[in-house]
Amino acid sequence: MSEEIIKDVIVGENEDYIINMGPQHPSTHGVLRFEVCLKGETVKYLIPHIGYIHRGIEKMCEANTYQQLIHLTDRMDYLSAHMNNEAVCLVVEDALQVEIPERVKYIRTILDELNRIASHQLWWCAFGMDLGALTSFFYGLRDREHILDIFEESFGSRLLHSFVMPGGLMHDVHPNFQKRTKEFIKYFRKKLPEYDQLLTGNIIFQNRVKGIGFMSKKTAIGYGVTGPSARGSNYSCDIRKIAPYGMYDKVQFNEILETGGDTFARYKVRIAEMWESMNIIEQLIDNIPEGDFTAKMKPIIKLPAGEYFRRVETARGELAVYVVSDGNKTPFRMKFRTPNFSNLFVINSLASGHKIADLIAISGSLDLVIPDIDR
Amino acid sequence: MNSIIEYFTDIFKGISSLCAGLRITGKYFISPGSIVTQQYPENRATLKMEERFKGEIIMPHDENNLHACTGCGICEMNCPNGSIEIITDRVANAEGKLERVIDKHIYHLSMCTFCGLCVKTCPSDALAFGQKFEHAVFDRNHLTKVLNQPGSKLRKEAK
Amino acid sequence: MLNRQELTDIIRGFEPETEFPEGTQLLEAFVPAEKIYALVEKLKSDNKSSFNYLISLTAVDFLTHMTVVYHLESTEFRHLIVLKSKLADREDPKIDSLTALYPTAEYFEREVFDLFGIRFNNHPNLQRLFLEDDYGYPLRKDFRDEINIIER
Amino acid sequence: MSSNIYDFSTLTGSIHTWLSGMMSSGWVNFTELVLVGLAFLLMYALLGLFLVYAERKVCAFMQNRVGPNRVGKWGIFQTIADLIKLLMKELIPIRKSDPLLFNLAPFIVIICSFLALAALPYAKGLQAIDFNIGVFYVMAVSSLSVVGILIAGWSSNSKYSLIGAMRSGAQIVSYELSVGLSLLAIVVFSGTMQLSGIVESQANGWWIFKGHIPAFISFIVFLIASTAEINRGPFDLAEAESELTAGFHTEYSGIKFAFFFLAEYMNMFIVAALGATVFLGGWMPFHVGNWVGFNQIMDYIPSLVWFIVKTFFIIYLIMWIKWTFPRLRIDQLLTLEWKYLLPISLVNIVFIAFIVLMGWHF
Repeated sequence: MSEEIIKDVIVGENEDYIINMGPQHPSTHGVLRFEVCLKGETVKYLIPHIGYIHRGIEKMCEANTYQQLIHLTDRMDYLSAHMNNEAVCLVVEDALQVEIPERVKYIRTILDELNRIASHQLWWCAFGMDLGALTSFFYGLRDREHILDIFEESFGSRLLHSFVMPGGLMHDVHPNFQKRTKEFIKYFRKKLPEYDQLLTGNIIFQNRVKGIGFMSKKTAIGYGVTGPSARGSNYSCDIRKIAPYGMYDKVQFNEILETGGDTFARYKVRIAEMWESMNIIEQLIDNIPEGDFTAKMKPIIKLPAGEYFRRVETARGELAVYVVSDGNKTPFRMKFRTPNFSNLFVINSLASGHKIADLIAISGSLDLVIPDIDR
Repeated sequence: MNSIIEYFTDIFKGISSLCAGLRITGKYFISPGSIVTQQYPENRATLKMEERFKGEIIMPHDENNLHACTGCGICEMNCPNGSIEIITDRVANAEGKLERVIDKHIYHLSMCTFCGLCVKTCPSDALAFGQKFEHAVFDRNHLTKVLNQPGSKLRKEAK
Repeated sequence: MLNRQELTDIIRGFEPETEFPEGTQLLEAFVPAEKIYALVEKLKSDNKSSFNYLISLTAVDFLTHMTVVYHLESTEFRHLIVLKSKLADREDPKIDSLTALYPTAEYFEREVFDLFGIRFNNHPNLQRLFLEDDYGYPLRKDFRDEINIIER
Repeated sequence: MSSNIYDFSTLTGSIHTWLSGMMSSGWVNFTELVLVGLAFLLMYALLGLFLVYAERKVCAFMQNRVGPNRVGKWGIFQTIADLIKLLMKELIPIRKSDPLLFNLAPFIVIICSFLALAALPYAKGLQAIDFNIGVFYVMAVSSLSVVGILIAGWSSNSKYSLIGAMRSGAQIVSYELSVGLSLLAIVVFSGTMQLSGIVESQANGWWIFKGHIPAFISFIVFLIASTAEINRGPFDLAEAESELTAGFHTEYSGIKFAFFFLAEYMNMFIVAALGATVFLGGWMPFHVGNWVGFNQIMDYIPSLVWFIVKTFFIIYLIMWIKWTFPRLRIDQLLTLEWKYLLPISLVNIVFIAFIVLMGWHF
């Protein structure tokens, strides 16, 4: 390519001083580009550019049967892979009016909560690293390793375990699944207070995080922000409470709401949710009923023609699956309303007026997973 | 006056929170016993993967080179990524009738996403998950494997 | 929490020309394309229904026509409805944009434009979200791309 | 009282007599200069390698992992491997950058840290130059490195490095104040700015004990301000990995990056050595009042060992702080300096002056 002449860009006063953060940037957690317009250190406005990891999952879903597209939804929000699969299975089971065995409900809810703890742990590591506390990364990953070992023992893979099938589970959990989960809960109850001592209580951390990125409840609803990020501004949007599925209506747990609305409130919500998930698991782990691990399903699943809609609470917010079926074995149209897509675009209204360092803290507190945005 | 008191309590609260953080890292500094890092290349001999670990798809053969694959092609249909190809041919069996026998069970490891549908839906349980996870090769076509070993035949149970 | 019958009366009150298909999982309403903005505005502002949360805005290509599907929910009463509007013209489908009512609609609409080619008039900046400009509209049923998509 | 501590000047004296036996006095001076230069170069390289290795091991143990253990027995040759890697790396020319300044910047930063090394008293009698304004000289020289950082940030023609350089300029300039004031506190106590004089004045006890509360306060202020001055720990805004990818040395590669990397660790050593000399008595052994027997035993440990132990204790403190705390924002950093450290150290000096006047210190 001939050496084209680069126009000398001289930054005048009125000309915006734009820097590109991403797509390769240490703290965008994935291929996402922020076009940030700066005035000195403070951010004037910010345009997120996405599409770097768009695989066309919705187009691929139209060519796969309902069992085959489970391994696609794994790879949407890879940190809450199990909840994505469960959303698709719930839609299919609703459409076919299949009654899934009690044992499957117990196991699915326990796996949901384990996945939520693992996802919050990785969020905590990355959030600490974004603010400069590099040691938090290793403490979080070390504790997360225990959960991944439990997953690896039962499903064979650590992160993307296409283990849930429409109608139940692919095969039964490993015999010592219960024992190891209880060990993990006992271990993590000792380690979680350490997270607070290392980061939450720290005066530098609190100054870096308090009072920045304020999001009111109205902006949260307007931009469709859901999950822990929205519960930080006192907007109760927990699908496990609104439209309970699995064992969530029979389990006693409370929805964590913080009124602060700033990055610190979102941080506290996620830490409290880890405690809450452990309580849920403890209520379920001891009385998993015996029984077979899947309902009787035909090998080729054909949903009766019509439209089906089901919502699930993933670690980052509300995932809604909308299926239009025309009766044959592959869905006619499948739409995933993913939490990160709406959580991302609120960042411009949160971050403008703050410094660059705050922009990194705000995008960390929204806990974005980029493949979930692009699908 | 209370602003001065608040100024000093703010400093002392800050310092005490800093010391709490220092205590944690200090505790881990003096307790190397709690280090969990596995020295991978060195502990290769003792490293045992979980027996359900999805390393790759293999076709288990018993001692006298018999496998269970009848060449029906259900796994090929069920695979979402088209990473399995079945090549069958017709062989005259004992009674002289032409019968479909598996010739080559081609498995593209490069396209497989380990969703496990083939292993689950195989009617004669011919496929299983292997524990090998070191798949790095220098040449891409090494990733295309033929699962049934040469000269292996279908295991005939008394039906 | 209004039940289906009350919601249908409210919607029919605001917009008489809606038909309600039977036997669907959620309350669905077919609304003519040019009336959608007015109806949604009334549904949002009326404090009995107060649909202030747009769950998702998407489109489905039925080969003969395209429908834009809105899932709306009220955060106070937690009742949920599905509004749909048919767009017969496939060459240049047009519909009003809801960005003025819901900020999140701006990006749902850009995604629908990117994958379906449906234009939303008075949308702040209608550009593609994921794909390059010369690429076709992939989620349309008549989209063919020999290089990347293998028909099995 | 400090008579029987081994005096390195006997060693240097014997070398001097041995050399002058062979050559005329002009040549003797020249060879001695060359020898001292070589000694510092060797010390610079060895210390740099050791500090990088120590930092990676300390940080690894704090993060509950093992750290480098593949190159050499416990990974001791890891830094040498890094150095060779950096030497082999290609020096990528940056388009539209100012070539002269771009290549000059690393040398400025290295030279400043070299200059400061010369004035430190390593052991009794082992000191290259003993200015009578030692503290002032070290302070002046270590503040020169900000020029190198600003030139590096400006000349590498990248927006990230410019922001990084502006940040570090503001940070270092403002933190020099409290470093200077905290050192001034001890100069008021010891009455002299000559480094060897300060160390001699701590013969009957280190200033941090003799000066009791105000000296301890100025030690804490010194620790915080000097961590900020060398761009480390919670104040590493100049090369904040998560925001500016690598701040002012983003565009540098190969040996130029190695210079910045080495200079940062040498600055840490200099600051720790200065702190040890001024607050913890440099090479002066630990004496307690009139316990003659105890003092005798303490004198047997060579003074060089005392100096090294104290310096590495402070280096450990700096590393401990770095690997525990998150990073400060630029405006918090400056408010911490101007609203907290400066008033405290000013009040501290007035208080010390009053104590020295009344003679309440030991």
